[in-house]
Amino acid sequence: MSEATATTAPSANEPKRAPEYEERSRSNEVLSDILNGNFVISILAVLFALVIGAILIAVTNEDVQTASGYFFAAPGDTLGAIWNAVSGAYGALFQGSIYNFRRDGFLDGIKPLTDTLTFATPLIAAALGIGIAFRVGLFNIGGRGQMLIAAACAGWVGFSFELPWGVHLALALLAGVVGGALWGGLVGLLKARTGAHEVILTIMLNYVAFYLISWMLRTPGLLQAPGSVNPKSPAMLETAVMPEILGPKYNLHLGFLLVIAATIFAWWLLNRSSLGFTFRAVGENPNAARVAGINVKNTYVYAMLISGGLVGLAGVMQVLGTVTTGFSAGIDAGIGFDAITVALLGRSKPWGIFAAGVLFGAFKAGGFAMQAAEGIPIDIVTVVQSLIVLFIAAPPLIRAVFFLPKQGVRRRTVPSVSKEVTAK
Amino acid sequence: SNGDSTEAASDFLPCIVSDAGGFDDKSFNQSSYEGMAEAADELGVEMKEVESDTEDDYAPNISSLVDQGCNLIATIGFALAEATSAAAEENPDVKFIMLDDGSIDAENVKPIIYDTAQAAFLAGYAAADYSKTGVVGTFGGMQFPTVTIFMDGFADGVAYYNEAKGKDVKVVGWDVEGQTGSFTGGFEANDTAKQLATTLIGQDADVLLPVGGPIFLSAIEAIADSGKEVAMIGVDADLYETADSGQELFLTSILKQMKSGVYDVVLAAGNDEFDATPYVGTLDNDGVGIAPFHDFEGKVSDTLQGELDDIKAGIIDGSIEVVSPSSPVAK
Amino acid sequence: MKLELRGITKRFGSLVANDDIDLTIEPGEIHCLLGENGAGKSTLMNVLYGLYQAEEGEVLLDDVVQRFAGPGDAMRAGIGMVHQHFMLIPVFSVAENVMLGHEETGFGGRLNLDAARAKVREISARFGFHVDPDALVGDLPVGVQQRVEIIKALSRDAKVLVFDEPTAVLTPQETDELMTIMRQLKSEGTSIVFITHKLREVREVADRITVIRLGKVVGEASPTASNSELAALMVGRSVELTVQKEPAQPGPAGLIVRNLDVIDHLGLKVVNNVSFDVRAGEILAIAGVQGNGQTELTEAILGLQPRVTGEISLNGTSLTGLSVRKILNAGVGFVPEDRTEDGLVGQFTIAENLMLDRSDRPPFVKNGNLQLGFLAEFAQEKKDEFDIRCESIYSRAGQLSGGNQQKVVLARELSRDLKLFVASQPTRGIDVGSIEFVHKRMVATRDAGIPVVVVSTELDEVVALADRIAVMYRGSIVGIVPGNTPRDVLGLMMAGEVPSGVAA
Amino acid sequence: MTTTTAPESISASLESATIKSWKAPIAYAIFTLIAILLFVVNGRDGVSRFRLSNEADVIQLAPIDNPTRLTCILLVVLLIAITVYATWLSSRAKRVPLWLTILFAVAFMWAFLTWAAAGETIPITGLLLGTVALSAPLIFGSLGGVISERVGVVNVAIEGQLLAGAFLSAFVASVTGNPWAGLVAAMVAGVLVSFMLAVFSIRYIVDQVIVGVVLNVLVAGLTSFLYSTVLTSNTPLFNSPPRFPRISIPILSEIPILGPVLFRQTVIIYIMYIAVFVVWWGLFRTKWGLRLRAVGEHPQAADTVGIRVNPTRFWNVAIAGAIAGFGGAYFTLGSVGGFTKEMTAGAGFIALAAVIFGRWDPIRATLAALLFGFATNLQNVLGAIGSGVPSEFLLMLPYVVTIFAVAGLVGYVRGPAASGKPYIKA
Ligand SMILES: Nc1ncnc2c1ncn2[C@@H]1O[C@H](COP(=O)(O)OP(=O)(O)OP(=O)(O)O)[C@@H](O)[C@H]1O
Ligand SMILES: Nc1ncnc2c1ncn2[C@@H]1O[C@H](COP(=O)(O)OP(=O)(O)OP(=O)(O)O)[C@@H](O)[C@H]1O
Ligand SMILES: [Mg+2]
Ligand SMILES: [Mg+2]
Repeated sequence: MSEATATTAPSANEPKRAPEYEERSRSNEVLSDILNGNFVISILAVLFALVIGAILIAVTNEDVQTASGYFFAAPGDTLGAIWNAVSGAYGALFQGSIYNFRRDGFLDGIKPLTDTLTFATPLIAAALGIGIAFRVGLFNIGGRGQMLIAAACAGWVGFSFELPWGVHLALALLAGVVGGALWGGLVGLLKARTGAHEVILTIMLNYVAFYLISWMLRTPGLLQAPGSVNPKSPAMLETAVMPEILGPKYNLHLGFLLVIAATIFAWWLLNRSSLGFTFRAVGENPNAARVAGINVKNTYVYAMLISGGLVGLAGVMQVLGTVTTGFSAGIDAGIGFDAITVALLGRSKPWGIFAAGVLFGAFKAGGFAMQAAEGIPIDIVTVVQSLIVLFIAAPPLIRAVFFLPKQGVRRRTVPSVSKEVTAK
Repeated sequence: SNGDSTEAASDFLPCIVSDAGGFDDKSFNQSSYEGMAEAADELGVEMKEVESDTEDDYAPNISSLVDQGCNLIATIGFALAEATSAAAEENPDVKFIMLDDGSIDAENVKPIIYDTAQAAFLAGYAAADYSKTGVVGTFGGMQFPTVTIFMDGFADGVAYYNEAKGKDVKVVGWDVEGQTGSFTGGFEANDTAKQLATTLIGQDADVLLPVGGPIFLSAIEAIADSGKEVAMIGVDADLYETADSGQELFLTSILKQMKSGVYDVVLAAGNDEFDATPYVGTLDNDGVGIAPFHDFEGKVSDTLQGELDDIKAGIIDGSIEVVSPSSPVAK
Repeated sequence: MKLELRGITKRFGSLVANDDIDLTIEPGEIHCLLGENGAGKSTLMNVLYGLYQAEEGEVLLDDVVQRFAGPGDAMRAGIGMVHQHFMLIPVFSVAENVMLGHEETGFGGRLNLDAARAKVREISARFGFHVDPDALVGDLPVGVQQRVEIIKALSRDAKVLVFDEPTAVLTPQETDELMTIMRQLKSEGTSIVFITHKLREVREVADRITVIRLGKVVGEASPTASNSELAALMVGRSVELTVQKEPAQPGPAGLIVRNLDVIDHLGLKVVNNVSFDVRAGEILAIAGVQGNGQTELTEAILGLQPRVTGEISLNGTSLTGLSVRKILNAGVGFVPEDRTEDGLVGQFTIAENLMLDRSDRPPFVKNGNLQLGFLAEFAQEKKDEFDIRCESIYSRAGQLSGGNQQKVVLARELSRDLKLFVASQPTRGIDVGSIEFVHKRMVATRDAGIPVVVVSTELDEVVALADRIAVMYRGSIVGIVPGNTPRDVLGLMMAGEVPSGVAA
Repeated sequence: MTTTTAPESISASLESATIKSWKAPIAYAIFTLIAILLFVVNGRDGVSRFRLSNEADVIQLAPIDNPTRLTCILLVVLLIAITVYATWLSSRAKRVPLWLTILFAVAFMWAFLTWAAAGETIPITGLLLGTVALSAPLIFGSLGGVISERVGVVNVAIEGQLLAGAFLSAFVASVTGNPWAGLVAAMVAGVLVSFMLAVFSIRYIVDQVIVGVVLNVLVAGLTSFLYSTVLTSNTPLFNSPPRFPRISIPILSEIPILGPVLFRQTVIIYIMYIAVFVVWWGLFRTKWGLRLRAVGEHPQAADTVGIRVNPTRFWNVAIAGAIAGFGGAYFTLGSVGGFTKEMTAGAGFIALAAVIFGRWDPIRATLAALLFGFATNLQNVLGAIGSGVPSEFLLMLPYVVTIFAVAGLVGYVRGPAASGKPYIKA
């Protein structure tokens, strides 16, 4: 994270004329970022969000409400009820996402952690796509549509062709990624050709994709399972299903390795490749990029193709990894939208997104246990997640809340999604 | 049947998973939940419930319940079929109730399905008989078989009426032949649903059959706003009894007795009498049916009830065939 | 009104922009502030105007200490300011811009636009401006926009007026008009602070001169001081003010432009039937008031304009209709007019900016991979060669001062294998020290046998650099004249007049 | 030295050249082609009846009976004529006027309705009435968006403002039994979301798009959570809001066609009419609007004339939230009773699209919202009269229409210059 460079002039009298500045490398900046408290701030932000979640859990808990009715008679009851409610909830969250102490043995107990990674898998893939679009200055709200189209393409290949092991999976994967890429690329193309705003296009295409897939799913001969009247596809053939990488005991599938590869790819693309260089240039200053010979319009198309492809990868994970028994029009499972939050939390940087995706995966995995064990609506997880993003983005707030010392003026660069090329 | 239930029930934990509609969908999730809650009460045991939001949630929700020690899990809606099937295979000692899907054939899964077309047929006949404008309308939430089966039966009932009486009552909002019609695109009582109902009323329909959870609420609003005399037909439960408002509008309701269906199975399981034979609700076993006319008693023709009884008998004995492409099949 | 600044210190983070500055402006005097780029002149004025809050020090008006929470307070106290960067809203009309902040309103907050129009007309009449109150500011030429800024400042009857580099975008004639207005205001008792980099203007109009360097007052100078004395005081060393160059050794024609038309998005011919040649080893300067088609002409050469007709060829190969990338690869170097908008990516590091227009080919890219090691060496080398003052080659380009930003652009463009060099306003807004450097590099480029096109609105620069001068007016070339053409002739040509004896 | 050319003022206009734009004729041609294929080649027989009055109306207009095939052919000929004319205009480098586009759109729509309604009746008033109703939350939302973005704060949080408004209005109106209290609560809810947007984007300088996106998620989570834990615990008490009644405005409501559409509405719709006018008038005619727009275009310029940029932004974002909150109240007090999870179902995003589509102008944004409402309701009507098209394709209609409109007609748009950029003072 080399974004915040504090201007340190060695001598106050000679603000700009002192050429002998110390050379600072990028790794030094990452280090100084952590030392300057970014890491601490992140932890505290998560903590603060959890505290607010706890308050919500406590005030809506029936036992707490009953006990608080006679609070002054027996305050211990209320406090006890609060403790029970909150510890029960977060305990279940932990047990559902990291380690379940109620299971015998480490191998069983650790299963929740693998579930966390399983849920993180499509989130990370989609968020990488959205993050890359952010870096080019494009706001891709079309994750849902891109995932649906990708899922349909991958699913169709996955259930209709009998192909050898390996080939089948690869082909289904390819079909899905290409499908997502084209659906995303369509946005890029329309934006480049007609100047239409990508926010409108992606929102509208979400609905178009949803209804298109819904129709295909209930039309015999297209995606509907033969012999069934339900709007649902057949199950994937064995040869197209992502193998479980830790054995049948765990749900973690090959997709997770693919997502690691995708993260490395995205990192390479953005930081080490020529195309990524043009992406970032267009994202930061499309005018200068244009003057420097970069074809801005084509860049939008490429960016949306890649963005759609990565989001499509998430759709593929859904049909070939998570729900392999046939999909319906809800297969995107809201991941297209959650991924926006993940991309923002990860500051549109590949490894940041990876980390944020794992965190959100943990919340998702833990949320089920929390609901089942304590009857707490899973929506609380959404609340906590969104608060985390808000708080991490506003370090001064966290400093104020936790009475940390103020920092010098630092300006944070954020993915700019509002810049456009001036029409000439 | 309550006598020896106590010790069997002591460690009996019935649980229920909704589909994306949630337990307040004024439809099958809610009815099933109420059925289980009543049974749990009766048995004197706790129960657990979890709601699903998305397709991703079904399998994890079921396995979380297994983790919680549930020994009977009701899964609601065809969307949960695969997840249920997989969980049932993995956990042979946990019993499952699979509502609205008959595709699972396993020792520990009891499918509960309903041939609602039969009841809807009666309602269609009644609507056609009642209609003064000669137009009746229907619309649905989304084009799912559990929805269109009502619309098919309804339209067939109208057609049967036309044939029997030599009339020409028209159905707007659903075309059985082409399987196309009016849908709101979701199961929310929103403005789209209201406008759809308004449009049907604008087509002169004076009986409306809204199919899909709470969208009948939108129809009530639309009728109120239209200022016309329009009757409604409820689905699932007798809405004259359960709706918070607009009771006076219900000509009748098409009953799909999910509450009692789930109740019976939970109670049986609590008493160690679980069996996996599929239950198909029909007119014959009163799993489906139509509600009394209540306030409309005096407004329908005197002969209607008699005719309906005859038709019901005809359907039961097979002389009248009611088939919908969406009719459920149990394996 | 007498204005006094006492002990003003203003910091931006760890950078001290103003360091304990004292300044007194007597009633009815024109006080010039001189200093290099980044010396802290604008900052000081912004403190005075209430836009910035100083860490230390106080502002006194007629010996009364003032507390300005914002510009509103300063304006109420009688301070007006014409800002270095236009503080006009392009989508508003002139009248709306002028009334903004002290609107007259009717029922329900309804704007009284008529009153504002009347005010604009009244002030226009008083100072001989021709400004249409209903014109959209964004549609006006910069010279007129500058007048709108002045009208804005005058419409509030300011007793102290600050002019921060108002002449940067004016023609010589317009500059002269402004001087007249300043003298007129002075005679009415208004105190004026005048900031400019053009020493000629300073000596012409100033009553007193204060020189600021590195945030500190380094001395006062009298208006009779010579240019080189003032420059030395500003920079802290002696500066060469004239460009040392040998006579040109022109070779064959490199760039040939024939019958070039450029049509803008409104369908106006902003470049109209322009033809000229530039020979290898000569500098052709394109002079003219801003907004007469120079920008579009250079952009057309670079392939940046969408609607172009005519022929452009370089060393015999046609450039017309090629993409920007192809034109750059054909060996055209380009310094755009607006370096922050078009020349640099502010969020990128200096190193990244140095490879900006070679982001698809060796040596910076091999097989789609960035060659970061090579880039680092290259950037370090250029940083030293071009004397780019920065923390490191990984500093953000946006954090550099204007002069250093310009050096980054020059370093990038001049380190390519050039067949043609096109520079638009290469020294706009940069200090004398940097100007000296930029001019030297441009002459060196010419001497390397490369055709050079320089667009400049500064006559000083045009005269200093050019071997030949083409003057543009309303999209057409009024005439192409030798480099030693007298300034007054050029001035007339810039106003569209073709003196006899000049080939049109 | 003699001069041969007289000096002219710099601002005098330049020689103008011709730009040929083929966008309009191409768009027309595509639609004409669709029309020929659908309405003529695949033409239908029968009579299409457009009903213009309801039984209850005082002034009864006779329904228009269009012989389906003939009407379609005539209209398609008109479409061809317009396309040819537009092509001629473009070849002469003349602009295709707006009225031509409107004429084209009307003719196309008429042909489409005639074709779709062969042998059926289309209730025109019903179609339009539904349009107004379905557009209402979008219009409120887009007005909120326009104000917020005009003052320089990108408002992606419209969805959250609508949802919060819907939630709180349902709750408060239920508990108090008074829909007016609910309306006030909706404003408060919208303002609360706005405060979050303002605090995080202005005070803590978090990217405005990020805050907006996250607030949507936060509000969705929070309202769903409270719905499950609080509202459903006692639905009659907490979630049975009384509705506003429909008020017919005397005389106005009897104007044929328009009367029933515009003047037999609930008070929220009347507030909407006022809001559209007030926002438009305020933005472009008052001191408030001038300052607001100045802050959104060039905050530093506004600062230099003594306008306090961040407070201006803060309070106007709050106003935007209040207006969007009204839209939320429409869901629960104006339309169908009761709050349900995520009941706004993306209306906020459509409103955001309307803001951009309407180029940050309240009137245009309103028209964009109406277009969307019209397409949605057209879908309803066509589904009900049985057009034979699969329902999903009809449901897609509004979205596809929007894509066509944005890509074909609007093209590149530029928002307020400083929208999305924080103003940081030194
Ligand atoms: N949130 C994070 N969690 C874990 N590691 C991270 C995170 N963010 C960055 N890193 C580490 O930093 C390195 C660079 O990450 P990244 O590509 O995201 O930054 P960058 O793109 O190089 O920064 P810039 O955009 O300034 O070039 C990675 O190799 C990774 O190890
Ligand atoms: N808002 C700001 N934040 C941080 N640094 C600033 C800011 N404004 C100015 N500076 C820095 O303060 C110093 C003084 O800037 P200032 O604009 O006063 O210079 P100046 O003398 O007006 O130069 P010029 O002749 O280029 O206008 C420069 O180093 C500049 O980079
Ligand atoms: Mg990076
Ligand atoms: Mg300055």
